[in-house]
Amino acid sequence: MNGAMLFGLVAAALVGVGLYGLIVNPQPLRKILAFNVIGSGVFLLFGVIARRGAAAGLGGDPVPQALLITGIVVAFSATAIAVTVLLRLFEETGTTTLASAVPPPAAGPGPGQDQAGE
Amino acid sequence: MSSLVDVFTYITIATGAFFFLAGTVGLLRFPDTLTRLHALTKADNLGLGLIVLGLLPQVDGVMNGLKLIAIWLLVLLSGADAGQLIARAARRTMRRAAPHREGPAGAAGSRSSAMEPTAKAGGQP
Amino acid sequence: MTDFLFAAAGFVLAMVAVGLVRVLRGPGDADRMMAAQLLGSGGIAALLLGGAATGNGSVVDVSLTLALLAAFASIAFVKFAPFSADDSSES
Amino acid sequence: MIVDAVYAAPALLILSLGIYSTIVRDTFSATVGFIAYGLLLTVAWVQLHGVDVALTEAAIGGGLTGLLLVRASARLRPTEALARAEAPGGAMRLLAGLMAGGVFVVLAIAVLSLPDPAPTLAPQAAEHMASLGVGNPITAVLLAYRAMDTMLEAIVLLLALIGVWSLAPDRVWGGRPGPRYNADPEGILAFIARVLPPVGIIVGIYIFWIGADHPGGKFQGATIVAAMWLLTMMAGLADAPPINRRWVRILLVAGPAVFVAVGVAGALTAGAFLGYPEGWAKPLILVIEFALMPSLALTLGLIMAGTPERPAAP
Repeated sequence: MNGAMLFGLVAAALVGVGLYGLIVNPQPLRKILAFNVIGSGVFLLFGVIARRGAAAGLGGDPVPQALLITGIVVAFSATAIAVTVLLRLFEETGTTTLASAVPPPAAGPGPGQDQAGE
Repeated sequence: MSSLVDVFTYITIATGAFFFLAGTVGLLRFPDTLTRLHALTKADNLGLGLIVLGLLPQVDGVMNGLKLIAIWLLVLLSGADAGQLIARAARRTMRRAAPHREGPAGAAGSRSSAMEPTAKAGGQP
Repeated sequence: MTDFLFAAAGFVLAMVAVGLVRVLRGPGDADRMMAAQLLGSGGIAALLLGGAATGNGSVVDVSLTLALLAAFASIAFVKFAPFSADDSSES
Repeated sequence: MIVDAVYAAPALLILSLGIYSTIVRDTFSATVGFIAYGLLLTVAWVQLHGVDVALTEAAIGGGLTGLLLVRASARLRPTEALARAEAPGGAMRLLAGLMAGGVFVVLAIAVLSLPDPAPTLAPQAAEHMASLGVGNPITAVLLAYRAMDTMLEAIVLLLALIGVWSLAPDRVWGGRPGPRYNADPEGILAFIARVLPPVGIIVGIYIFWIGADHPGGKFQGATIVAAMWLLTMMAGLADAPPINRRWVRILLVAGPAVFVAVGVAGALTAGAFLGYPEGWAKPLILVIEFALMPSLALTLGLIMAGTPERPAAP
């Protein structure tokens, strides 16, 4: 049971680390990564709770484990959408800044140039 | 009988672990990307192979044994290919970083031109 | 036997950890991409050893999935990375 | 002693990699760190006795997410310098650090004070497994007691795909997703894309098949199959279909539609939406799984293939 507790503490730390990254990293892709770190921290915490619920010959409580599988798939689809939105923003404007004063698309390296390398 | 099998397992797994050590030492000691990649793909895959070999007598059922062998073959296949692809990317990067060193003799130049025909020949199987 | 298998798993994991520290320091992207390879072989070895130690047969299926997909990130890297010259982002 | 140290190693490695991919300067390095982090999470799930979760993490975290993130970070590299200029100052960092630390402390206290005989639903889940005829408790939960979640999950994936598609510019709506990849002239990628998929499809179907009685199931299997499809696309051996093709649309909705139909039938015969009539649980679960698997594989593959970029020329 002690090992599961260690994972619980690591999970709590990961949520904190991800939150820090979400706030201080200006690059949106880094924010998506940080959000996934928070998410996996929460999942890990859930996994610890499932492990603690081991009973009836099962290694863990199957109900939270089943919810975890659903959660991982849903987190993946949210990540996929976020990344796609980000890439489309970059294609349209040539930048990914989230600042309110967006520089006009003409300034900076145009998106066409970056796409040419594909 | 079973103790003899266990001795076999001890020896092969210990040897496999040694190759992981060798791979990591190579990763730490080798001077450039290509040699480090070499250390990683060769030593670690051999280490995994030996560990799989050592575990074979310990698993129950033929199916699990076959799956273990399949795992090793898959890692070999994808590891070798990914290693090859990463090496090409690294070489392209090196050439782009130092294009002027390509022609004239010199330490870096002679090495990259020596590698040129080998890689070309390997490229078209 | 169980202790030996656990010790071997721990040893391989330690090697993977040391290798990860080296590989993630770069200097180039290609060096960093080796992290996935490292875990592809080392992580699978540790999983198999741990699974054998605890007698959990299903771990083999997890390893099989990892073995199949471990090369994916590397392939994506080669297909998409613009090959930054010397990684000027690092000092 | 040895066992404890070995047990703790992955947890500490995961934490280190999480910190690394949060604080490292270069985005590509962060991405690679995160991929390694995902692969190690698989080990953690095995340690926590969640082999089903480990399989999901291996398939989605090890395969699809890595591909998605490496692709994006490579393409967004030109924005690095600009983003770095926007980095917040020291006061902001300090504040964020304090807040993150506070969240950690609160969560850690919550973890340490979890109730001691832990509440569990495992006995209830195990008790009814026999009546379902399914040997894997996770599958039993996913398709019997929490079937609504699983159905909505399949629909969420479909919605995500619609979201990805809807980002297409008007002129290529209905077209083919992503760029057309050239066949690799150097041959290695084409080689692996010919050798790996047959093996991968068998493994995917195997993982799907054993899901009834052992760890495995449709999501994990479908992810593996989708990954193999993506491999042949990246190698230039196959092309993504135009998204306005009728067969694509039908195959996408077939799985969720069967699920909903079984649910409605349950409402009529067993008195509850998604209820199974006595003795019919196992065959109906199989019908749902078989119908969902191809739909899920196609949905996952098309989400990864991305927004339509080329007109649907025949």
